[in-house]
Amino acid sequence: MSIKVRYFASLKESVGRSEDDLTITGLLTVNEVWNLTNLGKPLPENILAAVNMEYVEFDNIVKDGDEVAFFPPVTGG
Amino acid sequence: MSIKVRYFASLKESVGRSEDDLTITGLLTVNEVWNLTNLGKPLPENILAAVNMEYVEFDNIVKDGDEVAFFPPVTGG
Amino acid sequence: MTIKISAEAFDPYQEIQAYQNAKTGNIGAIGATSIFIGTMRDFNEGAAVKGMTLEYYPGMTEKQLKKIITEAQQQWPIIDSLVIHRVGDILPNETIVLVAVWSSHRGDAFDASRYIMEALKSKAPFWKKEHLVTENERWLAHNTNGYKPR
Amino acid sequence: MTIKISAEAFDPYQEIQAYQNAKTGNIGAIGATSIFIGTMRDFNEGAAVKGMTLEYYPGMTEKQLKKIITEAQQQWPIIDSLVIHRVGDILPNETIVLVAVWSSHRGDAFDASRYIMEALKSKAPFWKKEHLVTENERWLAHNTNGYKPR
Repeated sequence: MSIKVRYFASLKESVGRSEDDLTITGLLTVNEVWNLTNLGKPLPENILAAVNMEYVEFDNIVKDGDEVAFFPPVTGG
Repeated sequence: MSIKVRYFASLKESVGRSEDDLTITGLLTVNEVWNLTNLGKPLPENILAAVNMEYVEFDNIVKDGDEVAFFPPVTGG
Repeated sequence: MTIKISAEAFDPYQEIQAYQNAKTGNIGAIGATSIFIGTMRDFNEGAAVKGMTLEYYPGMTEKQLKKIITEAQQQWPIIDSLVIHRVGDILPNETIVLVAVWSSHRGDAFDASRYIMEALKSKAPFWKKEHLVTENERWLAHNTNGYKPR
Repeated sequence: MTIKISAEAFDPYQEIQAYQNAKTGNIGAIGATSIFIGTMRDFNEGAAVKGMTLEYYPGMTEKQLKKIITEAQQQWPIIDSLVIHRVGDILPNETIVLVAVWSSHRGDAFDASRYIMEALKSKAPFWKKEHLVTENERWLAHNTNGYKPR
Protein backbone atom coordinates (compact mmCIF):
# COMPACT_ATOMS: atom_id res chain seq x y z
CA MET A 1 0.00 0.00 0.00
CA SER A 2 0.99 3.58 -0.60
CA ILE A 3 1.13 6.29 2.05
CA LYS A 4 2.05 9.96 1.84
CA VAL A 5 3.97 11.21 4.88
CA ARG A 6 4.29 14.93 5.61
CA TYR A 7 6.35 16.99 8.07
CA PHE A 8 5.78 20.57 9.19
CA ALA A 9 7.54 23.48 10.87
CA SER A 10 10.50 22.67 13.16
CA LEU A 11 10.05 18.95 12.52
CA LYS A 12 10.33 19.49 8.77
CA GLU A 13 13.63 21.29 9.41
CA SER A 14 14.97 18.58 11.73
CA VAL A 15 14.08 15.67 9.42
CA GLY A 16 15.40 17.72 6.50
CA ARG A 17 12.46 17.18 4.12
CA SER A 18 8.78 18.01 3.84
CA GLU A 19 7.43 14.65 2.74
CA ASP A 20 8.00 10.96 2.06
CA ASP A 21 6.16 8.48 -0.09
CA LEU A 22 6.00 5.12 1.64
CA THR A 23 5.09 1.90 -0.12
CA ILE A 24 4.71 -1.21 2.01
CA THR A 25 2.60 -4.32 2.49
CA GLY A 26 0.64 -5.23 5.63
CA LEU A 27 -1.01 -3.23 8.41
CA LEU A 28 0.83 -0.29 9.90
CA THR A 29 0.33 2.06 12.85
CA VAL A 30 1.18 5.75 12.74
CA ASN A 31 4.13 5.04 15.00
CA GLU A 32 5.42 2.40 12.56
CA VAL A 33 5.08 4.87 9.71
CA TRP A 34 7.44 7.18 11.60
CA ASN A 35 9.90 4.37 12.29
CA LEU A 36 9.96 3.25 8.65
CA THR A 37 10.47 6.74 7.23
CA ASN A 38 12.89 7.95 9.89
CA LEU A 39 15.03 4.89 10.53
CA GLY A 40 16.75 4.98 13.85
CA LYS A 41 15.62 8.50 14.65
CA PRO A 42 13.51 8.68 17.81
CA LEU A 43 10.26 10.63 17.54
CA PRO A 44 10.93 14.05 19.09
CA GLU A 45 8.98 14.88 22.24
CA ASN A 46 5.51 16.43 21.91
CA ILE A 47 5.14 15.63 18.23
CA LEU A 48 1.51 15.32 17.08
CA ALA A 49 0.17 13.10 14.33
CA ALA A 50 -2.72 13.45 11.88
CA VAL A 51 -4.19 11.01 9.38
CA ASN A 52 -6.13 12.54 6.52
CA MET A 53 -6.06 15.89 8.32
CA GLU A 54 -7.60 14.62 11.58
CA TYR A 55 -5.63 14.29 14.81
CA VAL A 56 -4.91 10.65 15.73
CA GLU A 57 -3.09 8.65 18.38
CA PHE A 58 0.16 6.95 17.41
CA ASP A 59 -1.37 3.46 17.60
CA ASN A 60 -3.92 4.41 14.95
CA ILE A 61 -3.93 2.02 11.96
CA VAL A 62 -3.09 3.53 8.56
CA LYS A 63 -4.87 2.50 5.33
CA ASP A 64 -3.78 2.52 1.70
CA GLY A 65 -3.91 6.04 0.28
CA ASP A 66 -3.84 7.77 3.67
CA GLU A 67 -1.92 10.97 4.26
CA VAL A 68 0.00 10.85 7.55
CA ALA A 69 1.39 14.07 9.01
CA PHE A 70 3.81 14.71 11.87
CA PHE A 71 4.25 18.15 13.41
CA PRO A 72 5.12 20.01 16.62
CA PRO A 73 2.50 21.61 18.91
CA VAL A 74 0.61 24.32 17.05
CA THR A 75 1.34 27.98 17.76
CA GLY A 76 -1.13 29.98 15.69
CA GLY A 77 -3.55 32.72 16.67
CA MET B 1 -29.73 74.20 53.19
CA SER B 2 -30.38 73.83 49.47
CA ILE B 3 -30.58 70.52 47.62
CA LYS B 4 -31.19 69.73 43.95
CA VAL B 5 -33.32 66.61 43.40
CA ARG B 6 -33.45 64.86 40.02
CA TYR B 7 -35.61 62.09 38.54
CA PHE B 8 -34.90 59.98 35.49
CA ALA B 9 -36.60 57.68 33.00
CA SER B 10 -39.83 55.95 34.11
CA LEU B 11 -39.59 57.58 37.54
CA LYS B 12 -39.45 61.03 35.95
CA GLU B 13 -42.65 60.16 34.09
CA SER B 14 -44.40 58.83 37.17
CA VAL B 15 -43.49 61.79 39.42
CA GLY B 16 -44.37 64.10 36.52
CA ARG B 17 -41.26 66.31 36.66
CA SER B 18 -37.52 66.04 36.13
CA GLU B 19 -36.30 67.93 39.18
CA ASP B 20 -37.07 69.70 42.46
CA ASP B 21 -35.20 72.33 44.43
CA LEU B 22 -35.45 71.63 48.12
CA THR B 23 -34.61 74.17 50.81
CA ILE B 24 -34.68 72.98 54.41
CA THR B 25 -32.83 73.26 57.71
CA GLY B 26 -31.27 70.38 59.66
CA LEU B 27 -29.81 67.00 58.68
CA LEU B 28 -31.60 64.86 56.09
CA THR B 29 -31.21 61.35 54.76
CA VAL B 30 -31.76 60.47 51.09
CA ASN B 31 -34.97 58.75 52.12
CA GLU B 32 -36.18 61.92 53.84
CA VAL B 33 -35.38 63.92 50.71
CA TRP B 34 -37.75 61.62 48.79
CA ASN B 35 -40.46 61.97 51.43
CA LEU B 36 -40.24 65.77 51.48
CA THR B 37 -40.34 66.17 47.70
CA ASN B 38 -42.94 63.47 47.04
CA LEU B 39 -45.34 63.92 49.95
CA GLY B 40 -47.36 60.83 50.64
CA LYS B 41 -46.08 58.98 47.56
CA PRO B 42 -44.29 55.74 48.49
CA LEU B 43 -40.92 55.16 46.88
CA PRO B 44 -41.49 52.78 43.97
CA GLU B 45 -39.81 49.38 44.24
CA ASN B 46 -36.22 48.98 43.00
CA ILE B 47 -35.52 52.70 42.80
CA LEU B 48 -31.84 53.60 43.12
CA ALA B 49 -30.36 56.76 44.60
CA ALA B 50 -27.24 58.78 43.88
CA VAL B 51 -25.71 61.75 45.67
CA ASN B 52 -23.35 63.90 43.60
CA MET B 53 -23.37 61.21 40.90
CA GLU B 54 -22.28 58.36 43.17
CA TYR B 55 -24.58 55.52 44.19
CA VAL B 56 -25.66 55.73 47.84
CA GLU B 57 -27.87 53.91 50.33
CA PHE B 58 -31.13 55.57 51.36
CA ASP B 59 -29.89 56.28 54.88
CA ASN B 60 -27.02 58.35 53.50
CA ILE B 61 -26.87 61.88 54.94
CA VAL B 62 -27.26 64.75 52.47
CA LYS B 63 -25.24 67.99 52.73
CA ASP B 64 -25.93 71.53 51.61
CA GLY B 65 -25.44 71.89 47.85
CA ASP B 66 -25.70 68.15 47.14
CA GLU B 67 -27.43 66.82 44.05
CA VAL B 68 -29.70 63.87 44.90
CA ALA B 69 -30.98 61.66 42.08
CA PHE B 70 -33.62 58.92 42.03
CA PHE B 71 -33.97 56.51 39.14
CA PRO B 72 -35.03 52.99 38.17
CA PRO B 73 -32.55 50.15 37.52
CA VAL B 74 -30.27 50.98 34.61
CA THR B 75 -30.81 49.32 31.22
CA GLY B 76 -28.01 50.55 28.97
CA GLY B 77 -25.52 48.62 26.87
CA MET C 1 -8.98 55.41 28.23
CA THR C 2 -11.50 57.29 26.12
CA ILE C 3 -15.21 57.53 26.88
CA LYS C 4 -17.75 59.07 24.53
CA ILE C 5 -21.48 59.59 24.77
CA SER C 6 -22.87 59.97 21.28
CA ALA C 7 -26.23 61.50 20.37
CA GLU C 8 -25.62 60.57 16.73
CA ALA C 9 -25.43 57.17 15.03
CA PHE C 10 -21.82 56.00 14.73
CA ASP C 11 -19.96 53.29 12.85
CA PRO C 12 -18.04 51.30 15.48
CA TYR C 13 -15.39 50.13 13.01
CA GLN C 14 -14.64 53.64 11.77
CA GLU C 15 -14.40 54.81 15.38
CA ILE C 16 -11.93 52.07 16.28
CA GLN C 17 -9.84 52.63 13.18
CA ALA C 18 -9.68 56.37 13.78
CA TYR C 19 -8.77 55.78 17.41
CA GLN C 20 -6.04 53.28 16.54
CA ASN C 21 -4.63 55.48 13.80
CA ALA C 22 -4.30 58.35 16.27
CA LYS C 23 -2.27 56.18 18.69
CA THR C 24 1.42 56.62 19.00
CA GLY C 25 3.15 54.88 21.92
CA ASN C 26 3.04 51.21 22.79
CA ILE C 27 1.80 50.00 19.39
CA GLY C 28 4.24 47.08 19.24
CA ALA C 29 3.13 45.86 22.67
CA ILE C 30 -0.44 45.25 21.56
CA GLY C 31 -1.05 41.56 20.95
CA ALA C 32 -4.78 41.39 21.59
CA THR C 33 -7.80 43.55 20.90
CA SER C 34 -11.15 42.48 22.28
CA ILE C 35 -14.17 44.35 20.98
CA PHE C 36 -17.80 44.15 21.91
CA ILE C 37 -20.52 45.84 19.88
CA GLY C 38 -24.10 45.99 21.14
CA THR C 39 -26.68 46.54 18.42
CA MET C 40 -30.37 47.35 18.60
CA ARG C 41 -32.53 44.34 17.76
CA ASP C 42 -35.95 44.59 16.10
CA PHE C 43 -37.53 42.12 18.54
CA ASN C 44 -37.26 42.02 22.33
CA GLU C 45 -39.18 40.33 25.16
CA GLY C 46 -41.95 39.08 22.92
CA ALA C 47 -42.59 42.22 20.87
CA ALA C 48 -41.53 43.77 17.55
CA VAL C 49 -39.64 46.98 18.21
CA LYS C 50 -39.37 49.83 15.73
CA GLY C 51 -37.21 52.22 17.73
CA MET C 52 -35.82 53.11 21.11
CA THR C 53 -34.99 56.22 23.13
CA LEU C 54 -31.95 56.08 25.36
CA GLU C 55 -31.92 58.45 28.31
CA TYR C 56 -28.85 59.07 30.46
CA TYR C 57 -27.66 61.19 33.37
CA PRO C 58 -25.10 63.64 31.98
CA GLY C 59 -22.15 63.79 34.34
CA MET C 60 -22.97 60.69 36.35
CA THR C 61 -22.90 58.43 33.30
CA GLU C 62 -19.39 59.52 32.33
CA LYS C 63 -18.26 59.36 35.96
CA GLN C 64 -19.51 55.80 36.41
CA LEU C 65 -18.01 54.66 33.09
CA LYS C 66 -14.65 56.10 34.10
CA LYS C 67 -14.88 54.30 37.43
CA ILE C 68 -15.70 50.99 35.71
CA ILE C 69 -12.79 51.26 33.29
CA THR C 70 -10.44 52.25 36.12
CA GLU C 71 -11.54 49.13 38.02
CA ALA C 72 -10.78 47.06 34.92
CA GLN C 73 -7.36 48.69 34.59
CA GLN C 74 -6.61 47.75 38.20
CA GLN C 75 -7.47 44.12 37.53
CA TRP C 76 -5.88 43.59 34.11
CA PRO C 77 -2.88 45.10 32.27
CA ILE C 78 -4.80 47.17 29.72
CA ILE C 79 -2.81 49.22 27.20
CA ASP C 80 -5.78 51.28 26.07
CA SER C 81 -9.57 51.25 25.93
CA LEU C 82 -12.40 52.96 24.08
CA VAL C 83 -16.03 53.01 25.18
CA ILE C 84 -18.73 54.74 23.13
CA HIS C 85 -22.38 54.66 24.15
CA ARG C 86 -25.27 55.96 22.12
CA VAL C 87 -28.06 58.11 23.59
CA GLY C 88 -31.22 59.63 22.11
CA ASP C 89 -33.42 58.09 19.42
CA ILE C 90 -32.12 54.82 17.99
CA LEU C 91 -33.28 52.58 15.16
CA PRO C 92 -32.91 48.80 14.86
CA ASN C 93 -29.50 47.71 13.61
CA GLU C 94 -27.80 50.84 14.94
CA THR C 95 -24.93 50.49 17.38
CA ILE C 96 -25.84 51.07 21.04
CA VAL C 97 -22.47 50.45 22.61
CA LEU C 98 -18.86 49.82 21.66
CA VAL C 99 -16.26 48.52 24.09
CA ALA C 100 -12.72 47.99 22.82
CA VAL C 101 -9.79 46.89 24.96
CA TRP C 102 -6.18 46.67 23.83
CA SER C 103 -3.74 44.49 25.76
CA SER C 104 -0.61 42.41 25.27
CA HIS C 105 -2.37 39.09 25.91
CA ARG C 106 -5.72 37.74 24.86
CA GLY C 107 -6.94 36.52 28.25
CA ASP C 108 -6.60 40.02 29.71
CA ALA C 109 -8.31 41.66 26.72
CA PHE C 110 -11.24 39.19 26.83
CA ASP C 111 -11.67 39.43 30.61
CA ALA C 112 -11.43 43.22 30.73
CA SER C 113 -13.83 43.92 27.86
CA ARG C 114 -16.40 41.58 29.31
CA TYR C 115 -15.99 43.06 32.76
CA ILE C 116 -16.51 46.56 31.36
CA MET C 117 -19.64 45.47 29.46
CA GLU C 118 -21.20 43.73 32.46
CA ALA C 119 -20.40 46.61 34.81
CA LEU C 120 -21.71 49.12 32.27
CA LYS C 121 -24.99 47.23 32.01
CA SER C 122 -25.44 47.05 35.77
CA LYS C 123 -24.05 50.42 36.89
CA ALA C 124 -23.91 53.07 34.14
CA PRO C 125 -27.05 55.25 34.23
CA PHE C 126 -28.70 54.63 30.88
CA TRP C 127 -32.39 53.80 30.44
CA LYS C 128 -34.07 52.35 27.38
CA LYS C 129 -37.60 53.10 26.33
CA GLU C 130 -38.79 50.89 23.50
CA HIS C 131 -41.20 52.04 20.81
CA LEU C 132 -43.14 48.98 19.72
CA VAL C 133 -44.56 48.30 16.30
CA THR C 134 -48.00 48.30 18.00
CA GLU C 135 -47.38 52.01 18.85
CA ASN C 136 -47.09 51.13 22.53
CA GLU C 137 -44.09 52.36 24.48
CA ARG C 138 -42.38 50.64 27.38
CA TRP C 139 -39.42 51.26 29.64
CA LEU C 140 -37.17 48.24 30.01
CA ALA C 141 -37.28 47.14 33.64
CA HIS C 142 -33.79 45.71 34.15
CA ASN C 143 -30.80 44.18 32.43
CA THR C 144 -29.92 40.51 32.69
CA ASN C 145 -26.57 39.15 33.83
CA GLY C 146 -24.46 38.39 30.76
CA TYR C 147 -22.17 35.98 32.61
CA LYS C 148 -24.95 33.49 33.38
CA PRO C 149 -26.15 30.98 30.79
CA ARG C 150 -29.65 32.08 29.78
CA MET D 1 -19.57 30.74 8.91
CA THR D 2 -16.72 32.01 6.79
CA ILE D 3 -13.09 30.93 7.13
CA LYS D 4 -10.24 32.54 5.27
CA ILE D 5 -6.50 31.90 5.21
CA SER D 6 -4.76 35.03 4.02
CA ALA D 7 -1.20 35.20 2.66
CA GLU D 8 -1.53 38.99 2.46
CA ALA D 9 -1.80 41.61 5.21
CA PHE D 10 -5.45 42.50 5.90
CA ASP D 11 -7.31 45.20 7.78
CA PRO D 12 -9.62 43.40 10.23
CA TYR D 13 -12.11 46.29 10.39
CA GLN D 14 -12.45 46.51 6.62
CA GLU D 15 -12.97 42.77 6.48
CA ILE D 16 -15.72 42.85 9.10
CA GLN D 17 -17.45 45.83 7.49
CA ALA D 18 -17.39 44.20 4.05
CA TYR D 19 -18.69 40.96 5.54
CA GLN D 20 -21.49 42.71 7.42
CA ASN D 21 -22.47 44.80 4.41
CA ALA D 22 -22.84 41.65 2.33
CA LYS D 23 -25.23 40.13 4.88
CA THR D 24 -28.92 40.01 4.19
CA GLY D 25 -31.05 37.81 6.46
CA ASN D 26 -31.29 38.02 10.24
CA ILE D 27 -29.83 41.52 10.59
CA GLY D 28 -32.44 42.67 13.09
CA ALA D 29 -31.78 39.65 15.31
CA ILE D 30 -28.15 40.62 15.94
CA GLY D 31 -27.76 42.22 19.35
CA ALA D 32 -24.15 41.36 20.06
CA THR D 33 -20.90 41.18 18.11
CA SER D 34 -17.79 39.92 19.84
CA ILE D 35 -14.53 40.41 18.01
CA PHE D 36 -11.02 39.32 18.81
CA ILE D 37 -8.00 40.55 16.91
CA GLY D 38 -4.58 39.05 17.46
CA THR D 39 -1.71 41.30 16.45
CA MET D 40 2.00 40.63 16.09
CA ARG D 41 4.01 42.13 18.95
CA ASP D 42 7.58 43.38 18.61
CA PHE D 43 8.70 41.66 21.80
CA ASN D 44 8.08 38.07 22.91
CA GLU D 45 9.55 35.72 25.49
CA GLY D 46 12.41 38.01 26.35
CA ALA D 47 13.51 39.03 22.85
CA ALA D 48 12.89 41.84 20.36
CA VAL D 49 11.21 40.42 17.26
CA LYS D 50 11.41 42.01 13.82
CA GLY D 51 9.22 39.58 11.89
CA MET D 52 7.58 36.19 11.83
CA THR D 53 6.81 33.44 9.35
CA LEU D 54 3.56 31.56 9.81
CA GLU D 55 3.43 28.08 8.35
CA TYR D 56 0.21 26.08 8.04
CA TYR D 57 -1.09 22.77 6.70
CA PRO D 58 -3.31 23.60 3.71
CA GLY D 59 -6.46 21.53 3.93
CA MET D 60 -6.07 20.41 7.54
CA THR D 61 -6.01 23.97 8.84
CA GLU D 62 -9.33 24.86 7.17
CA LYS D 63 -10.82 21.51 8.21
CA GLN D 64 -9.89 22.00 11.86
CA LEU D 65 -11.14 25.62 11.88
CA LYS D 66 -14.46 24.49 10.45
CA LYS D 67 -14.70 21.80 13.12
CA ILE D 68 -13.97 24.32 15.90
CA ILE D 69 -16.60 26.78 14.67
CA THR D 70 -19.14 23.97 14.27
CA GLU D 71 -18.48 22.96 17.88
CA ALA D 72 -19.08 26.57 18.94
CA GLN D 73 -22.32 26.66 16.94
CA GLN D 74 -23.49 23.55 18.76
CA GLN D 75 -22.86 25.17 22.15
CA TRP D 76 -24.12 28.72 21.55
CA PRO D 77 -26.79 30.25 19.29
CA ILE D 78 -24.49 31.95 16.79
CA ILE D 79 -26.05 33.93 13.94
CA ASP D 80 -22.85 34.20 11.93
CA SER D 81 -19.08 34.05 12.32
CA LEU D 82 -15.96 35.11 10.46
CA VAL D 83 -12.45 33.78 11.06
CA ILE D 84 -9.44 35.04 9.11
CA HIS D 85 -5.92 33.84 9.85
CA ARG D 86 -2.76 35.19 8.33
CA VAL D 87 0.02 32.97 6.95
CA GLY D 88 3.42 33.71 5.42
CA ASP D 89 5.74 36.55 6.37
CA ILE D 90 4.36 38.96 8.95
CA LEU D 91 5.62 42.21 10.44
CA PRO D 92 5.01 43.63 13.94
CA ASN D 93 1.66 45.38 14.29
CA GLU D 94 0.07 43.32 11.48
CA THR D 95 -3.03 41.30 12.21
CA ILE D 96 -2.45 37.58 12.75
CA VAL D 97 -6.01 36.48 13.44
CA LEU D 98 -9.53 37.86 13.41
CA VAL D 99 -12.45 36.09 15.08
CA ALA D 100 -15.89 37.72 14.88
CA VAL D 101 -19.09 36.20 16.24
CA TRP D 102 -22.57 37.62 15.77
CA SER D 103 -25.34 36.58 18.15
CA SER D 104 -28.56 37.87 19.70
CA HIS D 105 -27.13 38.08 23.22
CA ARG D 106 -23.79 39.22 24.57
CA GLY D 107 -23.03 36.22 26.77
CA ASP D 108 -23.24 33.87 23.79
CA ALA D 109 -21.12 36.14 21.58
CA PHE D 110 -18.41 36.51 24.25
CA ASP D 111 -18.34 32.80 25.12
CA ALA D 112 -18.31 31.62 21.51
CA SER D 113 -15.60 34.00 20.29
CA ARG D 114 -13.36 33.09 23.19
CA TYR D 115 -13.99 29.38 22.68
CA ILE D 116 -13.07 29.69 19.00
CA MET D 117 -9.86 31.59 19.83
CA GLU D 118 -8.75 29.11 22.49
CA ALA D 119 -9.56 26.10 20.30
CA LEU D 120 -7.82 27.70 17.33
CA LYS D 121 -4.68 28.25 19.39
CA SER D 122 -4.62 24.68 20.66
CA LYS D 123 -5.84 22.75 17.60
CA ALA D 124 -5.51 24.63 14.30
CA PRO D 125 -2.25 23.69 12.56
CA PHE D 126 -0.31 26.94 12.36
CA TRP D 127 3.31 27.35 13.41
CA LYS D 128 5.18 30.55 14.13
CA LYS D 129 8.85 31.08 13.47
CA GLU D 130 10.14 34.33 14.91
CA HIS D 131 12.88 36.39 13.31
CA LEU D 132 14.68 38.15 16.12
CA VAL D 133 16.39 41.51 15.96
CA THR D 134 19.62 39.63 16.80
CA GLU D 135 19.20 37.81 13.44
CA ASN D 136 18.48 34.56 15.25
CA GLU D 137 15.40 32.56 14.32
CA ARG D 138 13.30 30.42 16.60
CA TRP D 139 10.18 28.31 16.34
CA LEU D 140 7.69 28.97 19.10
CA ALA D 141 7.36 25.81 21.18
CA HIS D 142 3.75 25.99 22.32
CA ASN D 143 0.81 28.28 23.00
CA THR D 144 -0.37 29.14 26.49
CA ASN D 145 -3.91 28.68 27.79
CA GLY D 146 -5.75 31.98 27.45
CA TYR D 147 -8.38 31.07 30.03
CA LYS D 148 -5.89 30.87 32.89
CA PRO D 149 -4.64 33.95 34.69
CA ARG D 150 -1.01 34.36 33.74
